[in-house]
Amino acid sequence: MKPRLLPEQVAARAALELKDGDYVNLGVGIPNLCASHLPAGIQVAFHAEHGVLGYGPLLPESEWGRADFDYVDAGLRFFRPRPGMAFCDMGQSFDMIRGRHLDATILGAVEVSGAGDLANWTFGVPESGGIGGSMDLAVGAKRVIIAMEHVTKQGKPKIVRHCKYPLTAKACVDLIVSDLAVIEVGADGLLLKEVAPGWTAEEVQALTEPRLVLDSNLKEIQV
Amino acid sequence: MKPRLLPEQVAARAALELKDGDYVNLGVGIPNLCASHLPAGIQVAFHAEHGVLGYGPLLPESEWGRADFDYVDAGLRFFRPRPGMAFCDMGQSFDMIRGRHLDATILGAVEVSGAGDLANWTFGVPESGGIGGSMDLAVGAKRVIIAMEHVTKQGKPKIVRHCKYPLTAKACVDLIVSDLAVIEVGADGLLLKEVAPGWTAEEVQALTEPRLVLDSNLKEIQV
Amino acid sequence: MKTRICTTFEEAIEDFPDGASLMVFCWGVSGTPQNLLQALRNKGTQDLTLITHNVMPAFVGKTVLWDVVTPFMMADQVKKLITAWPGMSYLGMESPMERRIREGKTALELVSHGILAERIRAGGAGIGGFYSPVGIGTLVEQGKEKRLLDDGREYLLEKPLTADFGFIRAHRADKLGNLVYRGGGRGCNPVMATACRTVVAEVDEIVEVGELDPDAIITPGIYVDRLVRVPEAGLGSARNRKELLARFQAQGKKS
Amino acid sequence: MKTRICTTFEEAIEDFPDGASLMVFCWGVSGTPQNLLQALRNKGTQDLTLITHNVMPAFVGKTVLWDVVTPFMMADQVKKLITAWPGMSYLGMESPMERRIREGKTALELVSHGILAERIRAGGAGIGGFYSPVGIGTLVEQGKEKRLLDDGREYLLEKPLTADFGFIRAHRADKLGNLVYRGGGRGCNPVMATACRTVVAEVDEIVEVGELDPDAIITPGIYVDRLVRVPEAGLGSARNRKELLARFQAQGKKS
Repeated sequence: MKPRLLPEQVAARAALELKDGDYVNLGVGIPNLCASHLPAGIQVAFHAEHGVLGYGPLLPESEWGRADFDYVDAGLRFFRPRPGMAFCDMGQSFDMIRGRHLDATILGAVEVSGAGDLANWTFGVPESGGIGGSMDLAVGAKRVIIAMEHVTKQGKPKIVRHCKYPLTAKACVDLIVSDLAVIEVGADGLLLKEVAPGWTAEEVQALTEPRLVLDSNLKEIQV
Repeated sequence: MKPRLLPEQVAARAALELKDGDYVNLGVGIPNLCASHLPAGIQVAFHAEHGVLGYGPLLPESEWGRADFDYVDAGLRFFRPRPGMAFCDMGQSFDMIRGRHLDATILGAVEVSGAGDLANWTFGVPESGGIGGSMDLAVGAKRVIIAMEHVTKQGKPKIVRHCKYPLTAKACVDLIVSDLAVIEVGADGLLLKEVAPGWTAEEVQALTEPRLVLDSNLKEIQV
Repeated sequence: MKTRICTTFEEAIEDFPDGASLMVFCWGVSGTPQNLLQALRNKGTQDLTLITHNVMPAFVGKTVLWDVVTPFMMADQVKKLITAWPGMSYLGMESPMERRIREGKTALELVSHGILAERIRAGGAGIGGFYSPVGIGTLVEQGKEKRLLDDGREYLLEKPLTADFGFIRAHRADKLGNLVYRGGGRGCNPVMATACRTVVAEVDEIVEVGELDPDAIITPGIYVDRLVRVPEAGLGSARNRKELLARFQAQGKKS
Repeated sequence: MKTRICTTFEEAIEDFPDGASLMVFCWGVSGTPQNLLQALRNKGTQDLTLITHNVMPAFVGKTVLWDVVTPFMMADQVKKLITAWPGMSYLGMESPMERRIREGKTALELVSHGILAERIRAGGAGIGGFYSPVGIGTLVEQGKEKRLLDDGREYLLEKPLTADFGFIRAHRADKLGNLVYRGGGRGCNPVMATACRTVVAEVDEIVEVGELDPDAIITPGIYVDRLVRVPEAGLGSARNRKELLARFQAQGKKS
């Protein structure tokens, strides 16, 4: 099988979408890796749903002796305090999200449709997991970027005509960064902007349900 | 003319309605005097609309040299800082009011109707003064107490069948303390509970438009 | 109303009846009123309506900290659950709460984190309902009024939430009940404190009136009915947290 | 977006166009961004939509402090006014704003203090509208949907408010735009900071990143676009306040 981007590379490509000074919320999985793969010279303030803004890098396991349970991210992982961080209550935290104050969110996905619908909160029945803050983020962030693997473990497309799984939000996705491609979701459908090194547009299309429009300036992903 | 209660006495009688530990908002005029006439041994936390809770006594003019413009009440009067006071934003301040967290508000009135309707924010057209926080307080405080003179400067009843002036809120008043009487607003109308020293129920009724029901335990106001 | 300082957690919740509703925040160890939850578990109160963000145990990495008391441990006391995160199957483990939901013993009302916080805020702030842009076209639409507003967007009408009891975890309190929080432990505690008829707060420290900076108080005492200090080695105390970490690290080294 | 530190008030508002909307808080001297208001007055910007709580000059006792710059001084720049307190006639003096309203030059939308704050909050928090119990049976009902909700009470549907610019007065900022306030000067500043496309804050002091207590920050930098430090003798500075009081006391002694 042809090599695809590694999760770190997907994260690094997604992180290229961020700008200096942005306020950003990262979902679990590949999105979380973006924090360690920011482009050189930019500072980003990360937002955690329960009310943390601008927290520092995660504590490596070797430093958990100094860990503080009140300094954890949305996934309960310890972070280092960082100068300039701020705490707020969870209501205010979601006011920021819903009120379109976050510059971007980078989320994982179970499925994304050609219209930019997103399903990312359960593989099955509602009680088996949870919505968490995903619906709020998908609707509220100024920019919704998906960072994910292009296909399922079984090799099935995750970019589909219509989502089968319960939706997180309709028509919310702006950009998909996968291990095969960078795809913009526009009014006219999906625009293929970049492909992974060694991959052709046709090969990406074969693993994508909706038709991809080729960008006139189609490029190889630089990572 | 027979003597009526002085403004300070009206305030002192109204203040008898407060309990130790209450959170209370005072309107301008007679209500504001309540702060200086609390019953012995009780502590009350005063609330100012712009976001001050538990402020200290007002600064006498002789101490204005030490005044602080950030420590003013809702009427822009300087107060002393007080241990245990707290500041919040104006939104949160009105959440307290609207969410029924204030134990009581003592307000002035232009008119009160027999049904407990209150008019207290303008003598004329809307643009000549303002609503301020009066509508929020009248609807939100757990208990709305009116402290006022019983009649206008022209001797006309202020407790009327129907308010002529623009309303602050409908059916919001719980108790009226005037310079002539203490009147409870109940489901069956106005219950005359106390009269000023030297005044009879008939004399108070003559200066009150709606019919007063006499409390079986009608008393003289103790001040 | 005056804030009462209680000496035990049992005393602080002695009038908590079967069938009452409870709001409680939990972000693992952080912001969770573990001692009050434990007292309620010991009391055996039944038929709770539980309003909480996540029904998950506390964990570090992939290790569950089973001796941290969270709403996860209270499944069999809950008749109705309002939450954004009821289950654990997505992590490969069916939780007791999830099982009860499947068996019909606990009714589930699923919400998003943000709308849960906002509904609680509305409850505390005297708002009759609000139009939310979150959840359009998803299953949380069910049973809700959908409405196109002037801005051309669709919204759902969401209703306020209040509860009989709110269990709050704060860092420090003064004797008037003014509260400050620590780090992410703030969470939904301040919002919940506004929306419950009886608010009981457990805190690391109770200081004299005047010791808290009035510009930095997060929950004013007006919202707090009862206070209890967490004992030195109580659940969630500094010592208890240290022990949890040490034990966890020792386990890590063994494995 | 990054917070920009401006050196002058003129620079901070150079792109403020005629016809724009502005939110500003004022509680006399306290919480009022006097320097930004003065810059806007000097610029002569016309046809403002002004959203503010009170259109009153600052005063102490019954003495008006005419050199304190408040929205009261800006009447001739305002085309539309949204406020809880437009006029002064009740104090025996027809104000310029009131006169313009009577002459039809300024349109008035009258609100209560609390509903104004809540509408601004809704604007900043992405809420499409909310049901308010305030104003039922009064003239603020006009043009609003009235609805009986499940709790048996009537409510009015209130709409969110946002503005192009928000002028904020805070006490201290760090270089990331995190803000803390002082006493009652907080007022509606934090709420307004959430609801404006461009938020400009004037502050007594700009400190290094890390100098503010993260548990005590009231307005996080995410909401703040531009910062300007009030000069040592600027309007509302400590020195200016001292002078105001001294002058006022001297007048008092003369009279």
